[in-house]
Amino acid sequence: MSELTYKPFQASDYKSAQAVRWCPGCGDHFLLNSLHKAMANIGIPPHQIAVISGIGCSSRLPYYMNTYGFHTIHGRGAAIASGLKVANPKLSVWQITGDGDCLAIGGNHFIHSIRRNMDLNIVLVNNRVYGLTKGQYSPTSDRGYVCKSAPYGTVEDPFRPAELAFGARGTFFARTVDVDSPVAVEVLTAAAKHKGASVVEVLENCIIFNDGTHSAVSKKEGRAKNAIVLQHGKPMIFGENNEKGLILDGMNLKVVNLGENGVTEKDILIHDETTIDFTLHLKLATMPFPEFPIALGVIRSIKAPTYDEEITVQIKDVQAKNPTRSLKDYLMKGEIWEVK
Amino acid sequence: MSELTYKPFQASDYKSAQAVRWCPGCGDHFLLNSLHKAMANIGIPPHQIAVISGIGCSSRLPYYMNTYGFHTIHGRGAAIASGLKVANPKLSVWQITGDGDCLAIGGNHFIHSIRRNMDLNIVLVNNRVYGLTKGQYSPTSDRGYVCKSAPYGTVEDPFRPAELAFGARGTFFARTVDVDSPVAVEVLTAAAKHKGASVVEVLENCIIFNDGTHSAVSKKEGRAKNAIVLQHGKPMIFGENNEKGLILDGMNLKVVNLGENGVTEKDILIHDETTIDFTLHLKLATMPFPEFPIALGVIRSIKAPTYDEEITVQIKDVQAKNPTRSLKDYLMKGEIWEVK
Amino acid sequence: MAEQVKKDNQDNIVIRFSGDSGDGMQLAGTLFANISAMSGNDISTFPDFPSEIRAPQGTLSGVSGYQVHIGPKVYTPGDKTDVLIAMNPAALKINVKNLKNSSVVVIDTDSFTKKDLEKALFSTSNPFEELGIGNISVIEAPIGSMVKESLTNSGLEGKDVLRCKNMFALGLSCWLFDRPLNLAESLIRTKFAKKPIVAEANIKVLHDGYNFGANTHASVPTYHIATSTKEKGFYTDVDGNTATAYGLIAAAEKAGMELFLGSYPITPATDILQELAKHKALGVKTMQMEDDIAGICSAIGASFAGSLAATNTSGPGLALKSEAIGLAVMAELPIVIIDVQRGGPSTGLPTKSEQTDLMQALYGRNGESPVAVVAAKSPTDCFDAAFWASKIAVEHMTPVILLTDGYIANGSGAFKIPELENYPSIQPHYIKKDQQNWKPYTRNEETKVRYWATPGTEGFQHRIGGLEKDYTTSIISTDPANHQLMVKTRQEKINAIANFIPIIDIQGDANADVLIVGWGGTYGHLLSAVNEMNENGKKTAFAHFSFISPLPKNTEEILRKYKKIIVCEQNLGQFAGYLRMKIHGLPIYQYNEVTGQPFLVSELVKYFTKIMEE
Amino acid sequence: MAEQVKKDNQDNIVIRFSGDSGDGMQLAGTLFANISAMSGNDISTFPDFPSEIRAPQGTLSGVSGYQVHIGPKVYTPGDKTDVLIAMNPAALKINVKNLKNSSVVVIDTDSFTKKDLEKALFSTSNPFEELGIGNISVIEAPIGSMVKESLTNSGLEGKDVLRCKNMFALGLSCWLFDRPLNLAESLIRTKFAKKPIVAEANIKVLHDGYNFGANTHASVPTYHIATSTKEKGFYTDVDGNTATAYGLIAAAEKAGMELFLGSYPITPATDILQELAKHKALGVKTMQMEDDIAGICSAIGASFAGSLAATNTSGPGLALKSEAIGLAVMAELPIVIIDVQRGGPSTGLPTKSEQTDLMQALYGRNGESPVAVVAAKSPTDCFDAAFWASKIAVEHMTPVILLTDGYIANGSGAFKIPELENYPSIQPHYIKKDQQNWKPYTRNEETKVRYWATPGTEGFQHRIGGLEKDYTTSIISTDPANHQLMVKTRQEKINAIANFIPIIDIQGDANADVLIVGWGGTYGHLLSAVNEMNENGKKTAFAHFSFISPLPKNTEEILRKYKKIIVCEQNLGQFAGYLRMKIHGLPIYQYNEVTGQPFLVSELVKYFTKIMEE
Ligand SMILES: Cc1ncc(C[n+]2csc(CCOP(=O)(O)OP(=O)(O)O)c2C)c(N)n1
Ligand SMILES: Cc1ncc(C[n+]2csc(CCOP(=O)(O)OP(=O)(O)O)c2C)c(N)n1
Ligand code: SF4
Ligand code: SF4
Ligand SMILES: [Mg+2]
Ligand SMILES: [Mg+2]
Repeated sequence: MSELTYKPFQASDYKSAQAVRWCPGCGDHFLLNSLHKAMANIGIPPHQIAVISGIGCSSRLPYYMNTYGFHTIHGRGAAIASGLKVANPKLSVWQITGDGDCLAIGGNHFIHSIRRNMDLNIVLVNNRVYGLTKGQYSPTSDRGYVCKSAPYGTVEDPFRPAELAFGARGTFFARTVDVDSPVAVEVLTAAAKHKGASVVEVLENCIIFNDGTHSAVSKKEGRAKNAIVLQHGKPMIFGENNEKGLILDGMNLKVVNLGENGVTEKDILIHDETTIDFTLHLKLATMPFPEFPIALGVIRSIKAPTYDEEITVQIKDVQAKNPTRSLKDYLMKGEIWEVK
Repeated sequence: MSELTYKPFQASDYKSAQAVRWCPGCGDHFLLNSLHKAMANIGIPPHQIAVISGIGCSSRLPYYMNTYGFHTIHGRGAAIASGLKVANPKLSVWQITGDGDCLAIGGNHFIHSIRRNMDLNIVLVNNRVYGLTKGQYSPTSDRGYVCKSAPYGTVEDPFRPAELAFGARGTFFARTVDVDSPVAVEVLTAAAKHKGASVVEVLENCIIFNDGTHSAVSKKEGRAKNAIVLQHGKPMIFGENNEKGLILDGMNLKVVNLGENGVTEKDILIHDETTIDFTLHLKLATMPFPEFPIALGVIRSIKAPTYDEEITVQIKDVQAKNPTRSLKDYLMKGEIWEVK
Repeated sequence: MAEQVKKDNQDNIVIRFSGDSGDGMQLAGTLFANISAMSGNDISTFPDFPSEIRAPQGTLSGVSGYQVHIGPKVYTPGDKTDVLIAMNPAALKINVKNLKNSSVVVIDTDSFTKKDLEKALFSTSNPFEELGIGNISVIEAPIGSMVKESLTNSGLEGKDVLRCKNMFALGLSCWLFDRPLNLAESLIRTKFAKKPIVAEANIKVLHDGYNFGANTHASVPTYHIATSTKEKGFYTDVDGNTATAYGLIAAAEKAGMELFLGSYPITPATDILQELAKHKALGVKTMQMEDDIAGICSAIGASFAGSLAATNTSGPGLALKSEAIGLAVMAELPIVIIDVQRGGPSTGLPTKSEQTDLMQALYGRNGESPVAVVAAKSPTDCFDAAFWASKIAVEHMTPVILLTDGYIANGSGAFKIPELENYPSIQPHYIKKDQQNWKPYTRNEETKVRYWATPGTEGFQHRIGGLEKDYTTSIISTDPANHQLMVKTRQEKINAIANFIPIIDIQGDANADVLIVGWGGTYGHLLSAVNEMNENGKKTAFAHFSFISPLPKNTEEILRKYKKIIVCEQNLGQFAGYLRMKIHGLPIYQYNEVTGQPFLVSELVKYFTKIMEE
Repeated sequence: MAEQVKKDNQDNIVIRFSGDSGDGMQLAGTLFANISAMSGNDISTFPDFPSEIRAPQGTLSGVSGYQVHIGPKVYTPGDKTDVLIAMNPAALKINVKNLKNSSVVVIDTDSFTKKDLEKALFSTSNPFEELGIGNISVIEAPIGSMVKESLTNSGLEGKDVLRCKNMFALGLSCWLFDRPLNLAESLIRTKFAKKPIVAEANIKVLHDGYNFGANTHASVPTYHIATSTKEKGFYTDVDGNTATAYGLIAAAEKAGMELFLGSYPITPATDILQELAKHKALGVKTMQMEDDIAGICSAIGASFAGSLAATNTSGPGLALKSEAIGLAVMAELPIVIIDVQRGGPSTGLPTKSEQTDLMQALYGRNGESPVAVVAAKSPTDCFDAAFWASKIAVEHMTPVILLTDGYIANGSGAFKIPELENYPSIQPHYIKKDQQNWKPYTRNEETKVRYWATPGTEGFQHRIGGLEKDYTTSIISTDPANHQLMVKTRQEKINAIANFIPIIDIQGDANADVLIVGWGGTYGHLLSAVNEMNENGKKTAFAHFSFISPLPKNTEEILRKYKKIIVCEQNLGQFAGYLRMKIHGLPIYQYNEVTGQPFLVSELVKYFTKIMEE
């Protein structure tokens, strides 16, 4: 659909002049850098990109982009981005949203834009807390999380973003860590290339209100030990020395050590991001830590018609059959009478 | 938690005097009858029941119940019912909602009340259309559905309620047909007994705007052929003469004929509604028709802490440790000074 | 037909088709209105149906009515009924309060059995006596059995046969009002183009009804309605919602923009979505979103993209959209928000009409967040109102709330197919491609309107949003003086629109002491009442407001001229209060009714006379 | 301390602690306010922090301030600063506009290096000259290095050492204002009860600061603040949000009800949720819901269940709740909706304060949907306002909107611990258990209040909802006359509340010609200005409104007495407009400011004088 011009751009071409205002050390800084790089990778010129956000610390991001940008209201980014995309399908449309913005107040627009498979790149910045309002629990905070709005701990289970996205018929899901520049750039690039609603969950550290929430994987050493970076067509091998792998045990995943009990690389599951059935994608996305590693990379990416394309096609089809192009012509063909 | 008195009641004890106003032949009439019967089954007295609804044809139901009832605003029934339940956990709280009320405007409250595992009995009346506003497509209408708001057919895939509920960490899901009194009464009763958010999808026929949408199973004959009624601990056998069954083929379900290729009852899957992992529940709930039968009955029912219970326990725990019971006592224990 | 006695002093006539929801009264009424319009009459219609999709057959709550007012000069569907078609006892009972002494009632005797009478809660077997209208003229027709008889070999069976009863009523009405049947025939053939058997059966019954009138009721006076002197041109029949949709399409065409509607169904606004959804050939994009908020938000997104963006809703939906309207105010993006007002508060009376959302439209948002507010005065005026709302939105970069109501949205009138050349131009406030030093909030200093750059335009990338921005640099600012300046500027931008809209003019007798003031959908009733006053020598002036925020420039000057100002509205006095806020010391009287029903001209005249003589 | 020169003509003093967001200024300020209150002064505070969670260190946008006004009679945090603690150059620059000629500025010289000056966009090395305040008294203290030195062996390291700098400032302030250190010590020990090392380090630095003042600055005048003559009793320090939470708890206790808060975080209202969430011991239930709409909806559910139900929010959240408020109007259920107003429109200036939500509170819903509106006038008055809002809600079965604002919500004052016996009773309008022929909308004929039956009560099962109901039978009705009656009844119910609330009384000089009118959080500034007017012989009367819908019974009578009425508000004239709507022909002048900042008493006095002399 999109008639985009590709020419070589630098990360700096996507950076606006505005002073960045996040707390020093906030994960959003890293994400912003990765996004600038990813955009240069993709090569769509800044004026053909629109970045839409809601409200939250993370939602300030559009101000720091030298693209078209709209910092809207809390939770409604997906709906606004959808209208924008349908009105001008040629634009590359990004939605930047937090766990509160996206999954609390914005939950409904999130699941519906996924269901419609609207061609948006949805960057879900998950720090498991409401940063901007100073530290209340969010729909992704763990059960029992203690904070000012739950001084005795919460009594609710969190959403797991991938699970909810798949429940809404999601066609693309990827995960990265805020600081993890190569994987981050890779999945953001993949998200942009995917036609349809691409959800990228960014495990982000709010240094002020929820420091260490992703400590298992936010530092490089931890990541080597605790994460598995999934890659399409590659075996699911992980560990500091690539010594572990995932296999299927009945309907469930299991961690095995290569070389032990005769297990070789051949026994290890090969990642296929393209299966329509999401059983395995979901299991990978929700593996319980520390028994299992935390999955990063593109977990699911399937082809399906997008709303914006289909509606454009529908209009073209109707217009091919019906030559009427002005209101007057239309009315004159209807039930009319003349007063002379 | 709930201290409910059980005494023998008749279906008629739950019926209000108000004249019923649905179209003649509307599936809601049948559902209403089943609900009256189920309530008599359960035996909770009418004054300990509250029925909350949003807006839609189906949402008119509370007026026809001789219980406490509240016909609220579009899509917000789940949030209102949640507040009611937390404020008075002794009540049996029901939410009546349509596919539009629940999954369009009410989608966010739906997924959050499920995530919190609020002890509500959610009756989702799914006629795959907006009845009250006269026939626009809903989030459960099939792709390509033609109606006044989509004269050239829709370009979006529907939600599948079970899938969305599981994506939101659902602990109970059942399905019934509006007219199917025995199964309907059974699943409504089971929903009431389940502690937590119980979702009952009712396949309802809107005779005016979407007649026949569930035709495969809405008539008795069709049901015998096209439905499978799942029962916990029982083999998954179906067909007019109980001649077919479901087995597992790798990670997928498969229909087999009993007696053919040496297949006996022993090979057939046994339904277990209680597995924490919902892989199989989801596959059962979303089997594509006509290759597979349509699943009715209780598909998933697992034990998990409910929000209302946990919050009550938390208050009790705090009170056991802290004897302060009045604002003045609390304030006098704080940082104070005296002016004499 | 020689024996017909023409009632020729009769120029305006009200006929009401009334029966069970399943009796097809809306169709009979619509066809009758169309035929009359095509015969050159002015028409005004009032469909009045139950809120249930299908209430129990034969009951009072199941009655569905369609009233048509025809004549040379018609502004309202009329207060009282000259001819009532009552297909069952419930229809008779519901409508009895609007009968005149001289009314004619047509009944289907086949539907006046004991059981039917009981369903309508009659306790005797003589409904006319029981209702105290024993001396009224009644045309008794065994419609059901005649239709069955007539269609024996038509190819139709069972229920389908009885569905034709409404055409009998229509045929009989055509005889009563001297309408040629060929117009009706062609409309029926178009309507049932895909079902010729049904079409022919309906036409047969139409003739039966006509003949029944001609053959058996020579003694009842029939009517001949004088033709009005309408402007020359081509006409079609439209209801208000359709006219609103057309107005948006026309505005987009005139402005050279793409039209986008983001919507969520809600009675009585849904038809605007449904109408626009048809017009893919004209390039119209509609999105049915997941809720009312997403409806406006998708439109805000489309507006950001550069479309002529609109959203349609009714009261409760407008409430939900409040926060997003505030965003459009702050982002200074154009958007047309159509509120088809219905009975409130809350879910209220969704199928009834009132004017109670005015204050919400003006003030229903956090902060000082002024918007433009426009109101349509009749079904056909919805076209102009939607056109103007669009023009203001894109020329002044602001949300515009267009208020219509259930009464004009469902009512219809004869609509002259517009020549767009004769409409004012619409010039979106785009940046100039060579604009220097542009910032997103750079303004035209006179109108305070910011210049619009749409995504995709190279070199004009920018960020906007809901946080307060600096007047000069357009970056986020919390500076106190800047905030004060921006608050004032947003208000001044709206105030300045007054320089670009028509001034208010006075109808009736401008030199009167008493001025009637109205706004929105009550126009027809108020004008009729004012005309009646002046015809009876009671000098009355009339000012009707289509532009509410800002008010037309000459409003104060005009209002100051009168000794008594009577503000008439279907609410508890919202516009009256607004005028008091804006203009000090006006001698305001209020006529307020909140019944969900249109005003009655006779009641208006009575009240005006009372105040005049006070 | 013999060498201290007391500045004894000084009775009211304003001190402002200002520094980087990380400098702990909010804590220093709070402690200083508490100590002062405990010493018997009146206090009023104004925290003023950046909207970013943590803006870049040392920059202008990162400055966080806490202003304390102390003295025998204090109603506002004060216009201008007597003593400014400026922990860095940015703090100095931001606050320079509020300095007097006689002001004293304390600076941390360690933070006035070249780099620091650059961050604050100074271009020379002498910030005082550059700002044109070369002749002001400055106390230069190398706070950073002194603190490091002092805490060498304290057990604290690195950043933690520097975190104590604020206590140096506090200690110095205690010296300046002659406060004994023991009060500060005990507050610090309580605050850091779990970290004794931190507590002792802070206390050590506190003494250092005090000693620094005593030892080195004998030549700078120090202040001694006169004690106020407060009512006898126990006091604690509260900010407005905490007082609001306490007011709700007190009302629930008084009414014998369970308190329920349904909420969604939003600045500056979140603290009410956070305060109430603590009080599980008192049986308070709070639910943090998925959005603002669910916040109010859960409260409506709890209200239906029989709780004293409330929801708290700020402007954009109130907009979202509009539709649900309409439901509560129609269902006639009690609910307290707290709107802590902030700068708008849209996201606006979330950390700043204004009074721009009044019209939204009054009219921001579809249909005629009247609610009660109450406004709090000061941090401590939030308690009474919340108590009254609750009382009105449950006694009159209506939603009540309680308006506070960011300024009073975050500001604090000395709060006398209330004796609930002295508060009016709260009697929910329950059904009587033996009530006959009860229907859900059966009303008390005088007050129009319906009787309340809660789920679980045997024999009173019933259905309510958003559709219009019949006045008598309480079943759904679309009858026109009934709708009119119900619309009027709902309005009369609100009007009748006027018989149950305090009348308005006049402060200042009741016999003046000029009346100052205010409402809500501007009370302190207006009272100060009115007092100043009268002290200077300019006779001025003052009426401040806490009850806005309905207005107190004697409002018209009072207002009619004055030749000039000056309505002062932090918006473009919403209350002035409302008064004009309600009462014709008042001689209203307006003083409006929408800057996000509190009024300046001096500006008010100037304007009042101008109008008086006009
Ligand atoms: C209508 C509305 N309700 C509430 C808020 C307050 N609010 C702003 S951001 C936010 C949550 C932010 O959390 P998240 O999206 O996770 O972003 P983060 O700050 O953590 O990046 C809330 C509750 C608001 N701005 N608007
Ligand atoms: C805020 C708001 N928006 C829109 C509507 C209009 N509306 C009423 S019911 C409904 C959809 C009903 O569909 P569903 O929930 O499936 O119920 P059904 O009538 O099919 O039983 C809509 C869109 C409304 N009442 N309120
Ligand atoms: S509060 Fe947390 S999320 Fe927000 S800017 Fe600071 S570190 Fe980042
Ligand atoms: S419109 Fe459909 S859903 Fe509504 S009452 Fe009629 S048949 Fe039932
Ligand atoms: Mg977050
Ligand atoms: Mg439906």
